[in-house]
Amino acid sequence: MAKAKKESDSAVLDAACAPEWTEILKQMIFIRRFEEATEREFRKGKIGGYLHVYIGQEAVASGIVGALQKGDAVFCGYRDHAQALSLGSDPNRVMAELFGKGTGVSKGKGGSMHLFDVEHGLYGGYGIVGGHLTLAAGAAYAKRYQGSDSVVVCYFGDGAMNIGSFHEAMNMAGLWGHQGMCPIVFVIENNGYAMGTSVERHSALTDLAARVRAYDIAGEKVDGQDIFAVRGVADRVVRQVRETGKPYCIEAVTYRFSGHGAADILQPYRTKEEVEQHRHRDPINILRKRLGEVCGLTDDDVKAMDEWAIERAANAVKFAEESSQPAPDELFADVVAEHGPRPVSEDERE
Amino acid sequence: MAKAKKESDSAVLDAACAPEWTEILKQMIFIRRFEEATEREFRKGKIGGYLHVYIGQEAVASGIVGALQKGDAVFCGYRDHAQALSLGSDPNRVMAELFGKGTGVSKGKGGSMHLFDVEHGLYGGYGIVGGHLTLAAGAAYAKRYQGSDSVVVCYFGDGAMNIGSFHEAMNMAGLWGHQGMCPIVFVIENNGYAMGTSVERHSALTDLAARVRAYDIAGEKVDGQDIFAVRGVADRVVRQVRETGKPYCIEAVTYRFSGHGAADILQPYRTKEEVEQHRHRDPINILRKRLGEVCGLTDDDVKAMDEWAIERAANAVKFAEESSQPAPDELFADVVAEHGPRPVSEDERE
Amino acid sequence: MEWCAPPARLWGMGGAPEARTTPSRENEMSEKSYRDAIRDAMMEEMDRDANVLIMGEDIGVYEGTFRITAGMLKKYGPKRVLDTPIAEAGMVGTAVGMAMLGLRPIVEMMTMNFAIVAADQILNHAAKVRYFSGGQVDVPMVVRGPQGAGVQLSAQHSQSFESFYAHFPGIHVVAPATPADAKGLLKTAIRGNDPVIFLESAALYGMKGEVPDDPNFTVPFGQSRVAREGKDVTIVSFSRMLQLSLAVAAKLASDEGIECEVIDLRTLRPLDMDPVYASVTKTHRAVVVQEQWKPFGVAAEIAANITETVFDELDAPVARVTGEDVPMPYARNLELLATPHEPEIERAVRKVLYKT
Amino acid sequence: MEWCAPPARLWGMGGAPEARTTPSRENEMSEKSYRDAIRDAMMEEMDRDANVLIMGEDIGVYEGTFRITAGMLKKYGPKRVLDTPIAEAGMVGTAVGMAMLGLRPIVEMMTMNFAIVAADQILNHAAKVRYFSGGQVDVPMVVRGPQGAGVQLSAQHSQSFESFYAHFPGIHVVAPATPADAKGLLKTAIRGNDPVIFLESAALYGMKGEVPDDPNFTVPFGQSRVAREGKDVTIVSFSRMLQLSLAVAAKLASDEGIECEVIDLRTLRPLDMDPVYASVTKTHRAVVVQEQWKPFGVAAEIAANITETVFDELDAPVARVTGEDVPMPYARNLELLATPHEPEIERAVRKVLYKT
Ligand SMILES: Cc1ncc(C[n+]2csc(CCOP(=O)(O)OP(=O)(O)O)c2C)c(N)n1
Ligand SMILES: Cc1ncc(C[n+]2csc(CCOP(=O)(O)OP(=O)(O)O)c2C)c(N)n1
Ligand SMILES: [Mg+2]
Ligand SMILES: [Mg+2]
Repeated sequence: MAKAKKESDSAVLDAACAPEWTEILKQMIFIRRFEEATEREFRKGKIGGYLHVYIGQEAVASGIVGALQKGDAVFCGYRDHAQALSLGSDPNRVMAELFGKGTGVSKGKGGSMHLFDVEHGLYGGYGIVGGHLTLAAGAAYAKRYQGSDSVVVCYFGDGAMNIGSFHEAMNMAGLWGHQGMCPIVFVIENNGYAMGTSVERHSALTDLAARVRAYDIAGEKVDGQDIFAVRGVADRVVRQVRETGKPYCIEAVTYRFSGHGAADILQPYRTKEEVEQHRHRDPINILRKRLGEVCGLTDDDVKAMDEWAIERAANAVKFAEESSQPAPDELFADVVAEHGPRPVSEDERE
Repeated sequence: MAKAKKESDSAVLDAACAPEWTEILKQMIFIRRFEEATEREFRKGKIGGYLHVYIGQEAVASGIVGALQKGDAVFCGYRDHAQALSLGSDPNRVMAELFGKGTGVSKGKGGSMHLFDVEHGLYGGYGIVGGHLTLAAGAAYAKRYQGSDSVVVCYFGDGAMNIGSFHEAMNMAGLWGHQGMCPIVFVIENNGYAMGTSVERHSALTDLAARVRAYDIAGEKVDGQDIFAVRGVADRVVRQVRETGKPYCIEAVTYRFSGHGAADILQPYRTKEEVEQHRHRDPINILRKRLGEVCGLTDDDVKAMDEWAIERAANAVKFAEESSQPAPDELFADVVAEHGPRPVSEDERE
Repeated sequence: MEWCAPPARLWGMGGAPEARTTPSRENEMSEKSYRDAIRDAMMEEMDRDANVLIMGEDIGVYEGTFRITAGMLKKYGPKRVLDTPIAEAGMVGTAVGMAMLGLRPIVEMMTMNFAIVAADQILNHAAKVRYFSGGQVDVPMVVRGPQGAGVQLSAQHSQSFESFYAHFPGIHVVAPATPADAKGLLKTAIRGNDPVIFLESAALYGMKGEVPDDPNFTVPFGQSRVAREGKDVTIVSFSRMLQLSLAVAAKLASDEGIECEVIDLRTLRPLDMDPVYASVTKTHRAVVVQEQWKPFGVAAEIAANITETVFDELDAPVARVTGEDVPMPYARNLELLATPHEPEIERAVRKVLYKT
Repeated sequence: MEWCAPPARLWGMGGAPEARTTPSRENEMSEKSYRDAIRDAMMEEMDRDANVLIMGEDIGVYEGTFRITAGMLKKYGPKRVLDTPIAEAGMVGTAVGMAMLGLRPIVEMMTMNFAIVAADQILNHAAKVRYFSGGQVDVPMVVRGPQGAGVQLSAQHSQSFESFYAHFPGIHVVAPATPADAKGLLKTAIRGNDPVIFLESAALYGMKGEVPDDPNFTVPFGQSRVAREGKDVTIVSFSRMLQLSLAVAAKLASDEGIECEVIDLRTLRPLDMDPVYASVTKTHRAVVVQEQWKPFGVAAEIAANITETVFDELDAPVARVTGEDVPMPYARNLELLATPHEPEIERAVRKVLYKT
């Protein structure tokens, strides 16, 4: 696998670009604080259902989304908060969604696993592992069909690579790519585990990026903890995919610091030491340290950011808390199009 | 892809082994004549449903099955007559199955697509493309679990490689193979087309044997028209799989001379010339010529074989014709086990 | 009766589609086969809206196993007529994504039996994404294809899926019984903004009937139709069994003066029961006819609704005529036993009339 | 009432299974949770028959999202307790192959919602291979897992599948309502020779009840059970809704002297209607309760059967109590509106008694 060394450096970090990277750091800190808040609110019983946080993987969401432009579309699994926030969704409305409130991005009808914010390019948030990959491939086809130069980004986990719809999506993307009709970036969020099953135990071939060669799709690994590396690869790959209309696959090697979901307390599948070890490569610290070295970012600067992030997350919680539940008649809305075919009642019948 | 040159030669053909190869030729001629008879009977309306014949691909069935031993199990798609005959199923009962008679191998309840003859190792005959691959992988696991050294052979077409269950079967086989728990030979019958869609149009990567590397399964191509090559590879691979319990994949490059099914008359997806070209590499002629050169097999010898084959096929037709339809109460038999759970009627209730 | 004759012996052998009549004036009718009605609906909508495209296995170069798409690749090109690999989940899933982005994909299943492979993409994705997105996306797409018992296609290729799909909110389920409905309902499906499961009867492909020429002719969903008026017994059906029911109704009327009212449900979701209730209120007796297995089938829902709503009008329990509760056998004699035919419908009519 | 309390807030947080009681004498009973009853059934059968093995996602190292398989990997080893990749079709398909060769695989679905991905392997393979092979193979396997509405699991994770599967011949469909039945029916499933879809109610995992200790205790399929006797109204249900129905029956009896007879179907295929007919013949009124969507659901089949068979006994149309016909919303207030509760059952009982 080609290492993304060069791009990592090409994401030049000097005084000129410091503001941009500082902004990215701020965003990543905010995502972390937001996720921590969701875990707390979950334990308080304010958030229901399943909750899967992105803690430890922030550079993967931020790094790829940073390379996108307006009109691009993002599909992801249930671990979708960071993508929504990176795309610019209102954190208040994201939190309200987790609280099941009518002000939520999906009107409180989707919850943590089904964040949607089409205005900001987020096409969801899906709960069936691997199910959204085919949707994303179709969306990419649609973009080209419509004559746009937008691209689609599809995030999925290492575990998702073993289900049939992964295979069908990849082969169709590969074929459509031959015609320049599938501008999609597949992003494997390889955090080492599918729930409690390690990559070696779920994937016959553990070099995940290499698996996509079976579909004539190029793939490469990148250090998913290093936002410079991720962003560097993303900038190049997104540009290339936008130009060629051919799919590309990025395997971001990362790690989740939290459990699989909020219910994954015991974590019998990994040791505390293993988690500790990976915490040394916290993506936020990596960026923060680099900004300190190169641009003189101070601890006070970071503290200020962090305070801002904590407050903003708290505000989101407050907003969510104070929002109303969906109106009862929302139960029957959005099942089918109100503007489409529907049953015709007696008096409307000709 | 490694070429199977060596094995082709290692299937030594000399006076000593001539009888064995002559027997194989006879079998292949018989399969051809049998298939021709089914096409005729189909046109007469004696055979119903879908009919998919093996004409042109005979060496793939005969060559692989020849390497098997008692206790091995074979799974295949709907193009399954040749496998049944190669495994030693009674041709009369195979034909009777196609005629939908009670004497058929599957009691007339399966038809052409669902030939079963468990006694001879044939575990079917399946109609959903790719659906049987997972079954075969599970059967291979069962063989090892039971402490047997039997292997499973699973035949499928090039087109079947694009469906999700192919992917799931392969990955699971790959993983189980790491533990020596999946003694299976996957045989790709690459006849160039899935119905009317050529390999280049249905598979993003056209090197089919290479696709299985994504599952850490070794694969190789073999000339599927040359029974020496097929048998050579099969002997080696089956032995290896039997020893190791690890899956292996053989891509047999072949061609079907007939249409996809009996309804495929127009064949707009290929030219007459293309078919003609491939007929020059008729697997029966290749073997026949070789036997002539090396063992002095004469045209008269072949003519005798052919007459025998034609008569045997005709007898099968006669047997099928004269057999009775299944008894009406067969309709309700075999839905669930008669010896298993069943509804309890009032008087049996305690 | 053409429509109850066995279908073209092999489904794939339907013959070439007829030449299309040139678009003609409103109110005019042409005789069309069910097959051509479907084809016309698709082509008219593709002509009308560039967002409409079709994808499926062997629909392009091969021209379709039932030749419904014959000539379409040539006319619309490979970007609008997509030959796919054998990947039903992929076909449906990509169509959902296309639809969310504004296209109007039609997915042709070679037969609906293969759509089971795509069940998750239909039931957990197409049917639900509008809802769990809080209404942020439309999902205008059609999954269509032939289904039902053919001639000796065995257990995996002979199924009907009305109740299988119609249980799930978020999709529409359509099962036309005539060429006109096939066309009009398919056009509604393509123009709508929801996923539609469009279940064609393979055995009806050759059936001919009058179809309006008006390119804006559509048939709305959720409007059951009185296919034949009568006063003695209500027969409720859809798709091919509707045609068998009409045959029985004609025979009973001419032979014995029994007047059956025959109602064609057309769509199972939305399900329009009002004409059924009106009819039962008149006849006080009902028979429901479906091809598939009885347990948990369409007829149960219809019978339950009738009983629930017009219980006091019923002079007899609602009778169900269904296929036998077994996987479809290959042997022709068993297959004939497994599927419902006119005599069983007739028997059910007599039963609810207590004329046994 | 423990069993109608919301389930453990998160399905994954069920806590550790209790220590197993040592095998004890016939006729003795122990108090067990529904979860442990399932676990005991599996372990007893694994102890009894080396052909029984279990496979699923995260059942081994992770010890199961509901901890039903906790400790099993350690006890039986990786050849009998197989952690699989996320590949439901692969799990079911390989299990079919194993079963055809004589093993007795149990497939644990993390939740039954994911089994839709394996629908083809269940419905077109497991259910049919005995038939189209002319009876040459047995297919002794169980696909089991939790289903039903939880707490805010949204549209893709809250479904029930009784009618979805029970429409198809060739499989058995089981939905136990008590710990004893969970154990006894699961043992029958494992010992049988057919594919069984074993639908567990996630919300009942914590429910406790008396379970016979006898390791040969089994509950046969196709034997509905009178869970409570009564003379005024028959309530027919299964799985979690049976427990709600019993609560309503208890309340109505003590508050108002209305005596409901409550019948637990236990298995939907085979479906044993005789006790229902007997009951309706006594009460003349019936209510059917199910959690899932009304159209084409279980209640329709039950209602249709009752009407078909004991029409003359009915003094009122059979009432159906079901979930609302919408994908499950996430918001708790909407979710509560979407699922049926005691008040709706009570209302239906009053309705068939014309006491509204
Ligand atoms: C088809 C399907 N099977 C099982 C599940 C249950 N499940 C939810 S997440 C998950 C693990 C996914 O792992 P991975 O793809 O690596 O993503 P990660 O959670 O690590 O981000 C499983 C098994 C599901 N949602 N869908
Ligand atoms: C899931 C599924 N989709 C579609 C079909 C219809 N179908 C039957 S055979 C076939 C082509 C299969 O091609 P291939 O796997 O190459 O096998 P071959 O016929 O060439 O031997 C198709 C599309 C099917 N039976 N099952
Ligand atoms: Mg992972
Ligand atoms: Mg082929």
